[in-house]
Amino acid sequence: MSNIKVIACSGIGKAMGLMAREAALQVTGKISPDTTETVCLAYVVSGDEEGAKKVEGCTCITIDGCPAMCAAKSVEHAGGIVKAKYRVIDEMRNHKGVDAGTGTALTEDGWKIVDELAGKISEKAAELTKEGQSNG
Amino acid sequence: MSESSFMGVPREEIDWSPRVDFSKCNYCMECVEFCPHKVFEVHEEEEQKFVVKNPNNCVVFCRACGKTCGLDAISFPDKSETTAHIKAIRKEAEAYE
Amino acid sequence: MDEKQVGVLSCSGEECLGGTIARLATRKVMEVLRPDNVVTLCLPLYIAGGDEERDFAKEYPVIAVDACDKCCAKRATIKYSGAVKDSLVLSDILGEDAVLSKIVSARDLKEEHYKMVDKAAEEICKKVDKILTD
Amino acid sequence: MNKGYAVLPCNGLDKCAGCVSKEIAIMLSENSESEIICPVLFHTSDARYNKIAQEKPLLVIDGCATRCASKLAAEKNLKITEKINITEEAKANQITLGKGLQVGEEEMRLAKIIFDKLTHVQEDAKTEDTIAFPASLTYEVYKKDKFVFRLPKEERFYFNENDVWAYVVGNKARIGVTDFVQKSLSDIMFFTPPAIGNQMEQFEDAGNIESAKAVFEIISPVSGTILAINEKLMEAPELINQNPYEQGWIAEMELSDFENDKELLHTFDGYFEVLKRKVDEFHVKH
Repeated sequence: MSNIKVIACSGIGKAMGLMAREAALQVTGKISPDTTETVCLAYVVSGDEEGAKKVEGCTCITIDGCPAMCAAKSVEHAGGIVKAKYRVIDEMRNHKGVDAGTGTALTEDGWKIVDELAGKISEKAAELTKEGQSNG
Repeated sequence: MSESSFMGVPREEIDWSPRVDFSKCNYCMECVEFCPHKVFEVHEEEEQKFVVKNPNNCVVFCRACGKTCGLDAISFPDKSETTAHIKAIRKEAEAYE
Repeated sequence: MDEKQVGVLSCSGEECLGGTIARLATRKVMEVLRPDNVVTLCLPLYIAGGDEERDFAKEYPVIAVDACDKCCAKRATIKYSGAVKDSLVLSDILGEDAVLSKIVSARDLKEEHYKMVDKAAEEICKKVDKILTD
Repeated sequence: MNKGYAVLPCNGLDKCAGCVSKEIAIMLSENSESEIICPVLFHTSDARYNKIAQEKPLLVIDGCATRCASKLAAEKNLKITEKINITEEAKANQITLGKGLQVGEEEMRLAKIIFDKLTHVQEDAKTEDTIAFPASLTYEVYKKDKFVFRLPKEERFYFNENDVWAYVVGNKARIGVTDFVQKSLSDIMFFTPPAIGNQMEQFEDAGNIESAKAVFEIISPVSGTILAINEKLMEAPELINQNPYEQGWIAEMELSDFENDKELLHTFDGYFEVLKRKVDEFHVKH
């Protein structure tokens, strides 16, 4: 089975977009670099075939900042098989009143939420990798 | 800020803002941090650590800062009286026109 | 009295360092360098969002900021929104090697990275100013 | 509004979960106005069920992850309204399905839970419909850069200057916030509803909504009693961001003195000016 694609929205207007982006980088670069990789969402969105091919038929995990669900929608649109969708806003709801920072830089608290989310996603990726192997 | 008004009534003519009972206040500053309209001003060095600096910035009928106060030190004018007052001024203005 | 507005759209690519630089440079222009005249647009909202992002380029000039020569930001704008008034490819300014090097978390950014951000932001500003004075 | 479902169960005979899908389909057809689509017959002769499938919202019940029923629906180009997966539901409700094919006590308990959930959704939809609210609204928009602020033009809308609207029909009203509120708050994460049955005067607070930026107190434009709240917001407050006039409404009220309340409310024209002014001011500050 090829690596699981972990794709973030990287929304530029909000802290939650940066948090999604950083969570994806952490999963693919630090926690689970052997089983996951990321794909430029912009490449998928830009609509040419090459871009779509990067996710088409692949097992994907999407990380979105806000409920617009850009990453999930765009990856599905391009034919990726989205096995799990995460939203930073849901994590924020578990940390009421926390100031996470801005779309440029996160606060200490913001990073904590990113770390937590990255942990969850890596667990999910491990689960999906196992499933993929047992299904041959 | 002289332009600001509520239902056509100049904001200065409407008496609506938080009243802080400083004998109850423990300066947790929750209300100050809560209000996005800069109604309060912090006076770090003084014994009374904040004041209601801009009462007319307060959103007419908003009592949200009061709910942050665990000690119930914040009160507001009577809403019905305020409503009646606004209506009266509007009537006056109408008659004048 | 409306100040003239220019939209800046960054690719924010996740596969290489250039995406991070493009993103940060765009934010710097919006937050610090030209706050009164620049609106940032969110690329993935072209597909998932409402008309706000898509319609912007129909009414206002938009500058696309791309990290590499795939030019995703530029192509996506043309495809979903409208014409691109100007565009910028960071590999032309910072060199392909730098742009395509391994992506760095915002946590681990160093002096050298911020220099790249500054340089890219400066180039974006030139293009913004040109549109504003036209 | 909702007259039951067209129910397409997988009816898998060799798995307990498949047998549960059949039980639920039967419960629905016997206790609501739902009708069953038999997957076997549907597969060979779809004409038999085309009418039901077109008239009623389609509920697909899959037993396991193979999702035969979903695939069948997709193959026949049917639009799925609701999807249930028995294995996932069992997990979520911490019920272990038996190894055998007989539907036992635990399996029936799960079937009942799912049945209740499905019929409940429909009841909710009914109680929410106490006010004849138009299916779609016409909007005037005010644009500021890329931001678009909508305001419904329908005559029944009234607004207070605290950016809360009321849609008034007879002695009832639906209330909610305007686009100015949801845009300035940005992503809304929490909704604290007013208590049902609560009597309030005009300009008293009817709950609050909160984003990472601020808390907004919903100041009621009308006096009266809270009849219902928009339950959907409890789980998905983002509906307010999506459209605060339609799916993102806040509560419904029985009015007590609307003639009086009206004195301090704007209709469309008046509030549209207020909205523009607020948007411009807000923009300068940010």
